[in-house]
Amino acid sequence: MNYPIEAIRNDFPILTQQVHGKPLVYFDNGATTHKPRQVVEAMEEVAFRYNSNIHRGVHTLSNLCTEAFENARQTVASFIGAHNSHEVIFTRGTTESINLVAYSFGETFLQSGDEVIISGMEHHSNIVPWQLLQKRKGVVLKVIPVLDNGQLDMEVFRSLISRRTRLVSVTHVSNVLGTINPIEEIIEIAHQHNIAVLIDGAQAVQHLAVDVKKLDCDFYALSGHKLYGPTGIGVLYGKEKWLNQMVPYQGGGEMIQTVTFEETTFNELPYKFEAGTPDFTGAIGLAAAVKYLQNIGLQKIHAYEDELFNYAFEKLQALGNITFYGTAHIRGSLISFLLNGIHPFDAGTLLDKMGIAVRTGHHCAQPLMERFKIPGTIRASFGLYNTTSEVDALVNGLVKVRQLFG
Amino acid sequence: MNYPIEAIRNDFPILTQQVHGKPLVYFDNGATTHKPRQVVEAMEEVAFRYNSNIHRGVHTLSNLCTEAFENARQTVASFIGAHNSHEVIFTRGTTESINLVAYSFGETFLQSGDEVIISGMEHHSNIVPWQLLQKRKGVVLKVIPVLDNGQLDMEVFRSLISRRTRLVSVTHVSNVLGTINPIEEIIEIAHQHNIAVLIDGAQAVQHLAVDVKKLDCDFYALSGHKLYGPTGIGVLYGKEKWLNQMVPYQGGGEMIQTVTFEETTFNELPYKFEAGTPDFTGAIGLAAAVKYLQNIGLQKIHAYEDELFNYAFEKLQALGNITFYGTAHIRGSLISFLLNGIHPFDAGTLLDKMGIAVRTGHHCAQPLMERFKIPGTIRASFGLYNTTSEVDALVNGLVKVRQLFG
Amino acid sequence: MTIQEVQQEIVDEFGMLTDWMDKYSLLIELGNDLDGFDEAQRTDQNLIEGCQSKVWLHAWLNNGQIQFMADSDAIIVKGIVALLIRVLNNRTPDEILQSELFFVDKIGLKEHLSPTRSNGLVSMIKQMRLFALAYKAKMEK
Amino acid sequence: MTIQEVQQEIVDEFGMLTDWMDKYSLLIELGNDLDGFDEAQRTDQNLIEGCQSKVWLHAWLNNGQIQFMADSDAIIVKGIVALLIRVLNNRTPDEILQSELFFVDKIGLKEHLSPTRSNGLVSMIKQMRLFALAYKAKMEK
Ligand SMILES: Cc1ncc(COP(=O)(O)O)c(C=O)c1O
Ligand SMILES: Cc1ncc(COP(=O)(O)O)c(C=O)c1O
Repeated sequence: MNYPIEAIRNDFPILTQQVHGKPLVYFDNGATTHKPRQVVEAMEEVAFRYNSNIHRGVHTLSNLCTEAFENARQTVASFIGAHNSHEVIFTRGTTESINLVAYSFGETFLQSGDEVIISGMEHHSNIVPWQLLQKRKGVVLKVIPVLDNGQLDMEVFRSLISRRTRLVSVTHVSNVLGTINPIEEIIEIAHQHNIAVLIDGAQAVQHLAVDVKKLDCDFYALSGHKLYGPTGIGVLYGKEKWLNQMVPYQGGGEMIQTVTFEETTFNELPYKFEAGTPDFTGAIGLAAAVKYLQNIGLQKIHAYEDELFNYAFEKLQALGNITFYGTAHIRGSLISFLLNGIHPFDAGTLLDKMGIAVRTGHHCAQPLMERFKIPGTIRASFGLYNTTSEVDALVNGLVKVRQLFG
Repeated sequence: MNYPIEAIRNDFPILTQQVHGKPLVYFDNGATTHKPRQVVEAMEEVAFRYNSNIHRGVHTLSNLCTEAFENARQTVASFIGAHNSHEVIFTRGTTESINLVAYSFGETFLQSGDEVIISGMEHHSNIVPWQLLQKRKGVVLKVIPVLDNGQLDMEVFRSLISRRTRLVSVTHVSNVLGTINPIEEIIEIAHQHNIAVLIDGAQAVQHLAVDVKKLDCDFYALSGHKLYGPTGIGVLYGKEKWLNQMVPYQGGGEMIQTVTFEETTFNELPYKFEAGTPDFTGAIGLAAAVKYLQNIGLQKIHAYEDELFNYAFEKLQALGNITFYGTAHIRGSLISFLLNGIHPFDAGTLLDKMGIAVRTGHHCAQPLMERFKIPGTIRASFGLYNTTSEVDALVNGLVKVRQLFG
Repeated sequence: MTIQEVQQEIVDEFGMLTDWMDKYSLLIELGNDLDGFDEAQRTDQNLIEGCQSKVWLHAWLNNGQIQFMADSDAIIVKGIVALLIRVLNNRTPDEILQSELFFVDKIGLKEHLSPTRSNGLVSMIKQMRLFALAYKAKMEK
Repeated sequence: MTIQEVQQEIVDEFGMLTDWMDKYSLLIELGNDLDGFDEAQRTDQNLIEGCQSKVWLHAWLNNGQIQFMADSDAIIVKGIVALLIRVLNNRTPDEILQSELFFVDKIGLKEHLSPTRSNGLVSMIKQMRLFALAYKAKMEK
């Protein structure tokens, strides 16, 4: 495949790091991805050339910065296929995006006894906000079970739907199992019952083509830092029809039209949901990341990562005496596994000594760990800059781990 | 005064910008400050050397990043004089900090009919969160009036306190008038009645020495981007005793201890209030900004800015036919005024043509504009890199504006 | 003169002014010369609230042509308002709807029509077109 | 041997191992050799939950000295646990309270005692000291 891996790796200075005297092999992309020079430079350009508080300023820097910020929104909108850029709200990340919906949709549309459906493979960020809502408003939380193969039990999903169901909130790609959920089907079923759907896209946008218009989802959440962009910035896509009706989440500058002590009217979308000075530098950095991906070509990246995934899966399988979590063929670019008889913490610790970074533990998905009765997994998650020789290093590292255990 | 203004200006590459062919004169520091190289470099170092998701990782980069993040918290804690670094919560900015308190303190301690006192000179970010709470919980909002001289009417403040008052939330320094409020006195009075006090420090920390321990305030909010730090990061200081009791604001990864679908227990401070991947890059950038200020010397900076302020005030006064808002001698480093008979938008537009950036308009304090029956003001707000010759440029610019109006 | 021609005329007038000071002097003059509303006419109904400045706009039909009256509290905005009226006043709804406003751009005042400028001008132009649409519908009935 | 001396002994033993592989081999060996808890002993009361691994700790007083028993589900953690027990077992509360643990640092395992490591070890050491405090108070009564 014609994939400029050399050039790409050169864009990520961090990859030349040595860890414990060994070249860094970074397979913790599911936790956070690294940032190419282009992203750092875009943010540096803001700081050194036109940094200024956006909106409402009459001076030149303020106008330049506002324009760059709104262009960033446009870039993100077209990246995820949003109808309108005012349906793109900048947040701190997926977690805040979900909390925003849980609060504002919850306050506006949910009554005690209404039901929200999530799944058994959700990240804590798509569990706890609903539990907080449950506590505050008496909303009922229902959970789609996870099958042994790491897929959702769609039969049970259908049966969970009732006349009180108001929202379904599920992850697009599981951060533990890699499972790509059939969200088209979930959305279709939900919409047949007039139920809104929120998709947690934290692990999806970096590995799959996402088109919210085609998906027809009501909300879509993502994090910049998992998409080769900056920390502290994320996105909530929401359909205008919902966002317009929803009560604001936070109050403050920019999200208002007029304020008096008697009555305050709110600004139009997206500003209604962006209280306070937004992280315009982060948003511009995120847009630079999106452009970086688009420049390489999303399809190319996805194909490359698929190859890498397949290569890694075969090699790991060949190791033997290894248990995989999640089925192989419908996964995003990550593999969760355990070396039989070896605690993931031990494996992770020893791999680190060899310069190899994987994530071990419960991956903020404790209910899923409970489900599989394991303390955690070893997760290798791939990014666009990883290579097959890095996979080899991982496999060799695991062999060494085994040796150490005698 | 021995103030290394040349060296300082060299740290801010943006200051060498040309605007409309004229050298940039940036007096919009109240809206946002510029970032020195040192801050940008610290963030670049994260991206290029140890970027990695923090906490709970067993690999080296994750540990390095976690350590840097927690050191940043420590740096900020000692900067504001917090007892414990776990009383320092990273937020997106002042607006989010205040919303956090409005929600979590509100949910935990406020009942319908309970009262919150704010002031007539608050930024929308310290008004609207309370109005949202008012709407949701039936809390009563009371307002300390602003006197003609731009100070709070402390007599009325005392009389507003009732047995139902639970919280006082006022700004340390007015972003419009520059007034430095007597928050020590406000805190003392409130505490005599067992009322908690939140201080909006967005306009204070960059110009005054702040010691939350000495102040004994219950909460203190600030924004990184107004303190020569990055956008998208801010701080809520809160006393342990409150934070421990308060319900969480957002739910998600890192703020929990254990999650099951039946019951979730929350993590200890500060993590309980930091759901989701925090903006560790931003936090580390903010710490770099604080260290930058400490390196120059806070007292030196404050003294320099006071001189600048006095110089500017005298020069502007000498212009004549100008109306100032706020009294002169108890102000932070900003001046709000109007050229009599000239709309602030017109003045701001024309100044911009001369390369001079001021903020015009209502400054997100519409009730205060109503109070003074003006559409807005021209605000020149000073930063540590401004010079007297820039003040001269502003004064000459205003003279030209007048000429244009014939 | 057509809308096109009036716009060209304005472009030519401003084209002679190379200095921004001269341009803005002219704008201020135009703003001062435009008859404003008296307090009573500055109703909430006429108001277009920008974040930085206010614009008031009033329109009525006269012999199949639309007449505009407008005002602003900021003089530069009022100057641009005066130009907009000069271009669009006494036109049929169709003329207005088919027109394309290029002169603001051409005379270097584009920034004032940025949606983030929030001086009320963008909304004012939108409102002028809406009036044209409304009167067109009325006339067709 | 005093606590100090045992620590020095450990430092010397590990000092001979220059390669990280040898060090961790030894830790794994120590972990494997330490008698663990059987399921019944792994009670919630004994549990110290780290985010990555669990530690169980049990303590009792025997002739004025504290006896510790501990376990972990991760072998490396258990190896370090074994070392901690070797150092602190059969000591009086005062000995424990006055001791300073330096050996973990010295043998290059400092990272495992970082508060952000969340493997349960930091809490375990805290808990061992708390036991010492508690038994001291009990003995003084
Ligand atoms: C599936 C999923 N949802 C939500 C999150 C939370 O994202 P963030 O921490 O960026 O808010 C993550 C990140 O770990 C994730 O993998
Ligand atoms: C007094 C005051 N409070 C709050 C804010 C809001 O700060 P931020 O937009 O950074 O959240 C500002 C900023 O303009 C301010 O001046």
